[in-house]
Formats: sequence, C-alpha cells, structure tokens
Amino acid sequence: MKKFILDLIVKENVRVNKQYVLLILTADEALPPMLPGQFVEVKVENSPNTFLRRPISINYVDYKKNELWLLVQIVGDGTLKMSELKENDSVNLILPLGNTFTLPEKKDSKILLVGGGVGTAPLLYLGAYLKENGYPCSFLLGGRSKDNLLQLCDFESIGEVLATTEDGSFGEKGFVTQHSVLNKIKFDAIYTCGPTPMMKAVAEYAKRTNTFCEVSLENTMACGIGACLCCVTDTTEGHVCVCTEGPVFNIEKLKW
Amino acid sequence: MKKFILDLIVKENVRVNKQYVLLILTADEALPPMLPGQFVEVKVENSPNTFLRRPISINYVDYKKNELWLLVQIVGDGTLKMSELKENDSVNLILPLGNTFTLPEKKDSKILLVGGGVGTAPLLYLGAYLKENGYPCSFLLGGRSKDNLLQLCDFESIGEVLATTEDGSFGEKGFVTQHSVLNKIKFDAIYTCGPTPMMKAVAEYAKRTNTFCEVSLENTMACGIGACLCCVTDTTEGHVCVCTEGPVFNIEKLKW
Amino acid sequence: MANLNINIGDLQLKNPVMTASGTFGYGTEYSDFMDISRIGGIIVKGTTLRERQGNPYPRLAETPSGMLNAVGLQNKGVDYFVNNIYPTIKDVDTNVIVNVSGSEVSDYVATAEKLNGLDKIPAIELNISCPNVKEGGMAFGTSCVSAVQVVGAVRKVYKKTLIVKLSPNVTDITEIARAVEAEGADSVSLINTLLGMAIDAKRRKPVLSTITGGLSGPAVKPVALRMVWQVAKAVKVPVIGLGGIMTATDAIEFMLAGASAIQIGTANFIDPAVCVKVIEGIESYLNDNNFSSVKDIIGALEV
Amino acid sequence: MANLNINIGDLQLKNPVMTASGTFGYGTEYSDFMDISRIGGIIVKGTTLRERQGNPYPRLAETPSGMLNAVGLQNKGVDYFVNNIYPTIKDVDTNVIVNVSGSEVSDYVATAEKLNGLDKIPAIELNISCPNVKEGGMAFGTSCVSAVQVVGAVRKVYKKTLIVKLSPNVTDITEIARAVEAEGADSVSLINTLLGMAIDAKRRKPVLSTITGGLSGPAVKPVALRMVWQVAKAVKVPVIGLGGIMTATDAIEFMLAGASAIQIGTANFIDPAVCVKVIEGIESYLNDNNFSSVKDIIGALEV
Ligand SMILES: Cc1cc2nc3c(=O)[nH]c(=O)nc-3n(C[C@H](O)[C@H](O)[C@H](O)COP(=O)(O)OP(=O)(O)OC[C@H]3O[C@@H](n4cnc5c(N)ncnc54)[C@H](O)[C@@H]3O)c2cc1C
Ligand SMILES: Cc1cc2nc3c(=O)[nH]c(=O)nc-3n(C[C@H](O)[C@H](O)[C@H](O)COP(=O)(O)OP(=O)(O)OC[C@H]3O[C@@H](n4cnc5c(N)ncnc54)[C@H](O)[C@@H]3O)c2cc1C
Ligand SMILES: Cc1cc2nc3c(=O)[nH]c(=O)nc-3n(C[C@H](O)[C@H](O)[C@H](O)COP(=O)(O)O)c2cc1C
Ligand SMILES: Cc1cc2nc3c(=O)[nH]c(=O)nc-3n(C[C@H](O)[C@H](O)[C@H](O)COP(=O)(O)O)c2cc1C
Ligand code: FES
Ligand code: FES
Repeated sequence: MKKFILDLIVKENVRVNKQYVLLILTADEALPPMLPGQFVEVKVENSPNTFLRRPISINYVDYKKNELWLLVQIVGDGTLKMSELKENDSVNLILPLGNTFTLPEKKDSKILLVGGGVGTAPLLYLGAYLKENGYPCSFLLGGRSKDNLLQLCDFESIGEVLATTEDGSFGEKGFVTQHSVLNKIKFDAIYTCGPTPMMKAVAEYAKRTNTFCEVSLENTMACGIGACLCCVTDTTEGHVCVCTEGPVFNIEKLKW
Repeated sequence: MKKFILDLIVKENVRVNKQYVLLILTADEALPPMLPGQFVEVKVENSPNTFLRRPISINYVDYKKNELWLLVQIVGDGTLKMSELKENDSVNLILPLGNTFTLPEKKDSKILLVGGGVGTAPLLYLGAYLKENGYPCSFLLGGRSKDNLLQLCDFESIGEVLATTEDGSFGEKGFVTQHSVLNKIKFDAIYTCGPTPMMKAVAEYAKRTNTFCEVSLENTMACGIGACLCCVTDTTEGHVCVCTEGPVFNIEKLKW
Repeated sequence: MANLNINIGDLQLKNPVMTASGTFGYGTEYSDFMDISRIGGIIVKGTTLRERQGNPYPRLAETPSGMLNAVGLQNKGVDYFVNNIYPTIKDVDTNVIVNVSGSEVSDYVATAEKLNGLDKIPAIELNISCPNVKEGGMAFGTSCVSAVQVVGAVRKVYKKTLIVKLSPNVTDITEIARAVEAEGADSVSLINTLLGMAIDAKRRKPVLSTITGGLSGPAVKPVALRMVWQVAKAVKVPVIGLGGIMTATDAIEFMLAGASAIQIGTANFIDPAVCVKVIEGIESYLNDNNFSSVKDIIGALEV
Repeated sequence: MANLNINIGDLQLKNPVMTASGTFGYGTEYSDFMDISRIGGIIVKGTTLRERQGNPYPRLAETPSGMLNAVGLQNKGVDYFVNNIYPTIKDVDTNVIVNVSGSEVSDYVATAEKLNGLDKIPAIELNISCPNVKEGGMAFGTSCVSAVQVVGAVRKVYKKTLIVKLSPNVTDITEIARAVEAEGADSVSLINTLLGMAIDAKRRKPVLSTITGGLSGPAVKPVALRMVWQVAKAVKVPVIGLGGIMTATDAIEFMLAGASAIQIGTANFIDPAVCVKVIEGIESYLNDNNFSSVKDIIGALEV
C-alpha cells in the first residue's frame, strides 16, 4: 500500500476521560485507503522531550466523513502534547503503516476481538471492517473498572460486547481470559490487542483450544517503515520488524 | 538587589506589528523592585530549538498596576514562542538582572536617550524613571521607517521625541547621529541602546563632544547571573560580564 | 542555477546528499515519499559476510535531541544481498553504495570481493566503527593498527571507490583518518555513532538489551562538525560529513567545515522526505549567495 | 527518611549533589535562589596559578539540547582566590571544592600547594580535561602518560581529598581512570565537556572565537552515562558522575550506573534552583522505593 506524509487537520479533540483523548482528524483531500491493524506515525510538535515520531493505531476511518480517528492514552510528553491539540491544528502523520489482520475464509466464522486498555483502539476499526465485509463478531473488552472501558457505545453499535472488569463494576469480574464465554463458545478466530500479559494469556487460551489467533504487538519504533530495524520481535523466522511484518502477528509465528 | 525566579502571568499580549509584541505580565504578589537598564531571563517553553533562557530588557514597570512590560522582537524560535504566549499563560523569569544607568547629579541636566530598533525597549523605563525622579529628558529614536519606531505614544507621554528614519517617513531623514539636534544642543548625558553600529556612532559623537555617555550592550548569555562567564565584553579592565557589570557601560570603559 | 555535482574518487554524485547506512534500508522503503533517484547516493544497510540476527530487543532509546540504537548489523548476508536485493535496486538511477562490516579482516575482504563484481555498485563504505557488535566493528576503527589492517586488505581486492567510515569514539580521529588514507582509502566518512547508554531509573535496568548503544541525531552534531573540520584539514581525500544533519543549513555547515558530501541518517525517521528538502535547500543557498558550484563552499569557512 | 550521606575519600557530603565547576561561579551567585548550604558540595570556578583573561568573545553557542562554551578558564588566579574570595565563601556550611587547572605540571602543583593550606577547602578537583585552552588542559587528560605526571606531582603536595576530572575525548576513558587511581587520586569525576564546534552558515564563520568549544547539557548525557558505567567498573575509588543532569531522575541514573555522587552543570543556567530540586527528588525516590540509604543505589543497575 502506498504510504503518505500528510498534514491532517484536527476536526475535534474529544476528551474521553482523564487519561484518554479521541482525535478526529480530517483533510481537504480524500484520505487514502487504510486497513484495520495499521497505524500512523505522528510528528509531535512543541515538545522538547519528543524527538521521534509516535506510533498510534488507526482507531477508525470514516471515509464518508473523511475522518481518521486516533485514540490516545496520555503516558508521557508526546501523548500529552497530542492530547492538547486543538480544533484546526495541523498534525503531520505518516500513514498507513504496518500489516493488517487476516480475515477468516468463511463469513459465518465465530470471531472474537479481545482488547484491553488502549489496545482496544485498533479493534474498533477491525470490528467495523469485519461487519462491513459481512462478518459478524463479538468483542471481549477488559479493564480495571468501567471507566477504563473505552468507546463502549461505538463497539456496541457493531456487535455484541462482552466485558470483564477487575473490580466487577461492569461485565464479569476478573480478567478477560476468565470470561465465561471462553468456556461456552469455540471461536474460529480471535484477534487481540492490549497489554502484553493479557495478549499472552489470550494466546495461551487460543493454543490450548487450537484456535486461530492474531495479536497486535506494541514496540518502540524509530522509522515505522522498516528502514531502521529497531522494532524487531523474535519469531520462528528470527528477528522481524513489527512495523512492517506486524504489528499483527499470528501467534504461531511468535516465540511466546 | 535580590533576584527572583518567578512565574508571571500574561495579562495581555499586544501585537505591535509583524515583528514585535508587547508582553504585559503580572503576578498575584507585588513585583520586586527593578531598575531601568536591567533585564530578565525568560524560560521559553514548548520550543525544541530553545535550550537556554532568553535575555529581554525591562521595557517598563507599572508598580501601581503591578505590571512588567517586555517588548519582544521576533528573530528566532525563542522569541517566536514568546510572541505566541496567550492571556493567562504562565512564563518563568529570573529577575531583575544586570546593573542600571547612572543618573546625572544635577536634575536640570540636559539628557538625551538615543534608541534604535528593539533597543528602545529599556529607554522607555529609563525615561519614565528619570521623569519620576525629576529629570526631564528627550528621546532620539531611529528606524528604517515610521513602522519601525515603537511605542511612540508612550515615549511622547514622557518627554520630547525626536526621530530619524532612513526613508524619511517620520522625523528627519537619515541616521540618529545625523539628527540636527546633535549640532544644536550640548547634552550633559546621553544614554543609548540599539544596534551596535548605531551605539558606536553615538559613542563617537559623545567622545568628540566630551559628553557623558552610557550604552546598553547585547550579548549572548547562558546564566544571566555572572556564573558562566560566557557573556564577556572587552573593557579597559579586561574581560567583564555583560550580565552583571553591564548591560550598561560607560563608553570610557569599553574598548570601542 | 548552481552546479551540485561532486566527485568522491571515481564516484560521481549528482549532488552531495547521501543517505547514511542503517537509516535508509535499501532505499525502496522511502520511494513512496520522494523520488529517491534525486538523491546523490544511497548507502544501504550494513552488510556482512554471513547473515546476522542482530541484537535482541530493545534496540532503541530516545534521548534528548537524539536516539541510541543497538541494532547490531542485522542483515541477511552479502550473498543474499547479491542474489535477492541487488536485482531489485540496481536500476535506481543514483549511486547505490554498500556499507560493509565484519568481525574479522577476512570477512571484510570476502564481502568486498563479492561486491566488487556488481556493475551498479560503484563504491563501498567500510564500516570500521559500529559500536553495537561484540567483535570487530568499532574495535577496528579505534586503533590505527587495526584500521590499517582492514583497509589495506580490502584495498587489495576492491577496485572501485573505497570509503572508510570512521568512529568518533577516539582521542584523535585525524590519526586514524591519515592512516586509512595512506592505505588507499578514496574517502573517509564520519561520524558513526557515539557510544552511549540509557537507563530506566524506575526499573533500574538499562534501556537497551546491549546496555550501551550508538548515539545519533542533532545531539551529536557539534561533535561531528568538529571532527569533520579536523579531518578535512588532515587528509587530502574528500571527506563525507554526517552526524545530526536535519536541514540544509546543517548540511551546509558540514560542507563549510570541509566535507565534500554529506549523509543524512536519523533525520530520515523524522521526515522521510528530508533528503530532497536538503538538496533543494543547498541549491537555494548557493543561488542566494551567488555560488556557481557546490564545490565553492567546501571548506569555505572563514576563520 | 533515607540517609543521603556519602563519603568521597575523606570528604563527607551531606548528600551526593554537587555543582560542576565553571557553572556555579563561587556559589554566592545562586544564594538568592536557594539555600546553597543544602548542596552536598560546591565546586567553584577553574582556578589557575596566574590570572587568566580567558578567550575572546563569543564564547557561547546554543546547540540542540545543549551548549558549547569556550570560556577558557577566565579567573583571577589562585592568590586572588585565597586572599579575596576564600574569606567570603569559607563560612558557607557545605564543602567548597576548588577546581584547579594549569598549562604546566608545575602550575598545578603550585596552585594545589596554595590551596592545601586553606582550612575550609576539604578537596580539590584537578581539571586535566579543559578543551578550551591552548596549552595544558585537555592535553593532560587525553594520554595516560601526562595524566600520570600531573596527578602524581600534585598528589605529593596535596594532602586532602584529590578528585581528578577526566576528559571524555578519549578512546578508552577507563585507561586514564585506572592510571590516575594508581597515582593516588581519591576519586575521579567525569565527564568534562565533549569537544565540539558550531558554524554560522549565513556568515560562513565559526560561532565561537576559538572555533571549537566544549559541549555540555542533556545532549551529552548518554555518553556521560556510558563512561561513568565503564569507569565505575574499572576503578575502586568513588566515581563522581556528571554530564547533562537536569533532573533527579537523571542523577539517579548516574548513581545506578555506578556514581557515588553527581555534579550539576549546565542545568543551573536553566533553573538556578535546580540543585535543591534534585536533592529532594533523590530523597523521594529513595523513600518511594524503600531504600534506607543513597548508598544502596550506587551501581545498583540490574544487567
Ligand atoms: C503499533 C503501535 C500502535 C500504538 N497504538 C497506540 C494507540 O492507538 N494509542 C495510544 O495511546 N498509544 C498507542 N501506542 C503506544 C504509543 O506509541 C506510546 O504510548 C507513545 O509512543 C508514548 O509516547 P510519550 O511521548 O507519550 O511517552 P514517553 O515519554 O515516550 O514514554 C512514557 C512511558 O511510556 C512508555 N512507553 C513509551 N512508548 C511505549 C510503547 N510503544 N509501548 C509501551 N510503553 C511505552 C515508556 O517506557 C515510558 O515509561 C502504539 C504503539 C505502537 C508500537
Ligand atoms: C541584555 C539583553 C537585553 C535584550 N533585550 C531585548 C528586548 O528587550 N527585546 C528583544 O526582543 N530582544 C532583546 N534582546 C535580544 C534577545 O535576547 C534575542 O533576540 C533572543 O535571545 C533571540 O532568541 P531567539 O531564540 O528568538 O533567536 P535565536 O534562534 O537564538 O537567534 C536568531 C538570530 O538572532 C541572533 N541572535 C540571537 N541572540 C542574539 C542576541 N542576544 N543579540 C543579537 N542577536 C542575537 C542569532 O545569531 C540568530 O541569527 C536582549 C539581549 C540582551 C543580551
Ligand atoms: C538505527 C541505526 C542503524 C545504523 N546502522 C548502521 C550501519 O549498519 N552501518 C553504519 O556504518 N552505520 C550505521 N548507523 C550509523 C549512521 O549511519 C550514522 O553514522 C549515524 O547515525 C550518525 O548520523 P545521523 O546523526 O545523521 O543519524 C546506524 C544508525 C542508526 C540510527
Ligand atoms: C560555561 C562552562 C564553564 C565551564 N568551566 C569549567 C571549568 O572551569 N573547569 C572544569 O573542570 N569544567 C568546566 N566546565 C565543565 C563542567 O564542569 C561540566 O564538566 C560539563 O559542563 C558537563 O556537565 P553538564 O552537562 O552538567 O554541564 C564548564 C562548563 C561550562 C558549560
Ligand atoms: S521502526 Fe524502523 S524498522 Fe520498524
Ligand atoms: S551570562 Fe553567564 S556570566 Fe553572564
């Protein structure tokens, strides 16, 4: 897919909660095609502590409204500065980067998307994309408490939403891998993104139940386009770049 | 004089013209005493290209309104960022720094303040201070054209304003040192601040006419408080720091 | 219009802007962002005799105005390059130069020999300055004796333009530069990365898997500029300057200090189209200042 | 409450935070901004046997995340220090340490001898690493032979704590560190500035009057941290770490890498009250992580 360096315009900066903002970006020209699982590299301005670009998942693309959504968790200076972007500010992105999820062959496959924390970001676009292509799917979202479950309404508009919270304030109490649905239904495909321990637990479940499973990895990146070789992960084929051969990996390929 | 590190609040950011802003700063507590000729060191935020603080002259202090005025010429990233400060923004300053002008003994002395470009900044406060202390003074301001003569109304409220412009759009045509007043009146004291060639020409005139003359020097500075020895100028007493033994120097002391 | 042509040995560059090894992949990674044939020279990834997996993750730490990397020369080896990569890049209309590394002198020699036969590779850059590998690498570039060994041996088998990339982690870089010049290097390029380190105070662990790594980016520019200035006065062969170049102004500074050409590394990560911007910026500078050729600014610093 | 005491030879510090020579004047310049007696040690300006005017203006260039200086040891000489400055600072309730420089071994010795008699100066720091003077300075610190000469000679006459400040502009800093340790240095401090250069492309002139200058600030931190890590493993005497420390976290990184104490230089220019903030930040870190003494984090990096 052709990659672009674009200056997008902030159409809206929605404060989701103390830790999260949703940036709705747009442009005069039509946004280029982007696939679920792909990400962008954001140039952060006015931040003396942020030298490199910051990778952020594509949260959603609304081609009709010509909108690109980025869900940003504030963890350091770079994401803080992103969260302070104002309507009509310009932000420079490289996009679209990375690979995408592998869709099942059969449209009637039982598909589960498992997300935790800001890892739910790519799953929204994946869910919407699946739906658009005729695949029904369910979401299993985990968080510490209800406040940590993001974009619930958006997820609910796409498919069934199951949830676990550590404090029991929403859905079942516990971790995602403890959710009862996993004992009841045999899924054909599981896609997951979230904290590494969570993804590892999901991968273990998938292996145990012999389920197709793809995970979306995070990693520190410099270039985002396969040029620097800084973002490798260890696979059965040796060190490969998360930014080009990932971020989405079949668990069979990972050395987990 | 005791020095302070203070977070002041932007009360107003007046756009003077394309190249200049006037920052009117204030604080909850009373501003400390400051003298004409002194300067502040501004910490510039959100500017990856600005590592060190930036020295800016005290343009005016209004103790009644608890206001500190800084007149800023946009020349690079640091001053650009200063020019973008908004009402209620906080700005960190070290102040007051440097020495002050030496006032004549006699109150009926003939005093001329000669300024060019942003070098007129400290002269406003000096003029006001002289007036308050019972010294009448005249200003001789120079610029390329009328647009480059800053704060004319403020100067006029203090004393007589003479001017030269290179294009003749205001006052006499030419450079300040060509102004007719210099042939007509023998001044007792001249204070000058502006581009180095201008100050050197004024100093030459003063020497020729045997007039007491002080100049306010610019220099690249790191600490602003006499600790780093980066800001020296060569004097009859050797290398001295402009930030502590200046910025105001008697021309007799300089090796001009 | 100013003339931007520059020669480095027999190597003819349409302009003095090259890409730094390890930061530009094989060039093709950047072709979506600009016409890479406009670049004076593309120096591809560090290539070794045999495939290398490089160092474990994490390999990257961000630092003030720079970054540390500990890639460790991950590449599929020279044979793979010759058979699989060369065919895909040989028709790019610019100079493709291979950066060669090794753990033993014989590795360098064998790799250089294999590259000598490739028509469309007019030059190699000997990397005797990689700080991220246990054996060889920087060790070769920090003593005259070993630098001379490797350059001398490669010079015997490699007939085209031989650039030697120097390490800044030395007391006197001019000594090494003169030594490799005497062995027949056609040019020296500098600097490779400065050896640095980052620590995560919270976890009380090094950030990089290898503890130390190579520092690059604007943070190192003052050091790089100083070394280029020193080396340009010390040797007669053309000097290629790099280290922290982000803009055309930076590039011009290196040329004023004595560099005949420059390389852009880390800046590619921040702006993947930076190379053409630097080329255009140099051109404007020359035109604005009435220089008819870029050669006029090489070493033109007034001191 | 964690214990912040640290000893460097016979020198007792109430906390590991010191100020770097040449960046803190004689300390009094900063007394409006904080209680300077809270600082573990104040290392005053580089002092030489005779008065020095230093280098011509300009002496300063701003660089990405750092600065270059070319002050060149301007000071009024050791006699002036003893007679005029010492009386005004000797009653500050902390350790005042004099940084000593010279162009010949005999200068260092004579200066150290004069300082040996001063009651309230418990230590000196030998600066064999100043890059901004033509003779002596860095030249002493970039070869073992000359470093040994000057340290050996001073050790004979100076009876109190002798710290030797090392230059980072060397191939192997551990070699020099071991050499000066063997000559009786009680501690080594590192790093002094990296030799760098800045150019004004518009005027085609060097920014500094001396063409090259010393690089300091956050830009050099990764290099400084690496060198402290290397030297702490190579010597038994306590290591004092510095180079780009801006925050308590930076200071903690140096201590984890093996520094027993740290110095703050350029950061004082950005925030004249930074020293007390760093002291407080170290204290919080120790308390938050249940360390009873700052000694527990020295070299505590898990590798
Ligand atoms: C492919 C990919 C997709 C991503 N998608 C999103 C997204 O949609 N939304 C979002 O908010 N974030 C996402 N991230 C993470 C995001 O890139 C980091 O949070 C961001 O770079 C941190 O920048 P900062 O300057 O705010 O923090 P820094 O100051 O750089 O770091 C602050 C803290 O966060 C840690 N940290 C930094 N980078 C990462 C990282 N990549 N992973 C884990 N911890 C890190 C640091 O160790 C440090 O403790 C993604 C990362 C990748 C690789
Ligand atoms: C005592 C003193 C008082 C000053 N008072 C004022 C004032 O009241 N208002 C005001 O606008 N400016 C004043 N200045 C100048 C001001 O400090 C500089 O313009 C400012 O530091 C430039 O910062 P920058 O980041 O915008 O530009 P930079 O990016 O640092 O520099 C941009 C350009 O300006 C040049 N430059 C930088 N600093 C100086 C300097 N100190 N003198 C001359 N040229 C410089 C550089 O060489 C460069 O070409 C004063 C300077 C001093 C020393
Ligand atoms: C991620 C990365 C990988 C690198 N790999 C190599 C390499 O394989 N061979 C080499 O000679 N230099 C390598 N370098 C060094 C660069 O080519 C260059 O010398 C250095 O980064 C300084 O230039 P810069 O500041 O413009 O990046 C690498 C640098 C980076 C950042
Ligand atoms: C303006 C300036 C003057 C300095 N003068 C001296 C000096 O006289 N003696 C010395 O040993 N080091 C001197 N240094 C070096 C510092 O003490 C310190 O080693 C260096 O700046 C690195 O630390 P930093 O990054 O915290 O500033 C000077 C540094 C600066 C910036
Ligand atoms: S981030 Fe550069 S290769 Fe992946
Ligand atoms: S700016 Fe540091 S001494 Fe004047």
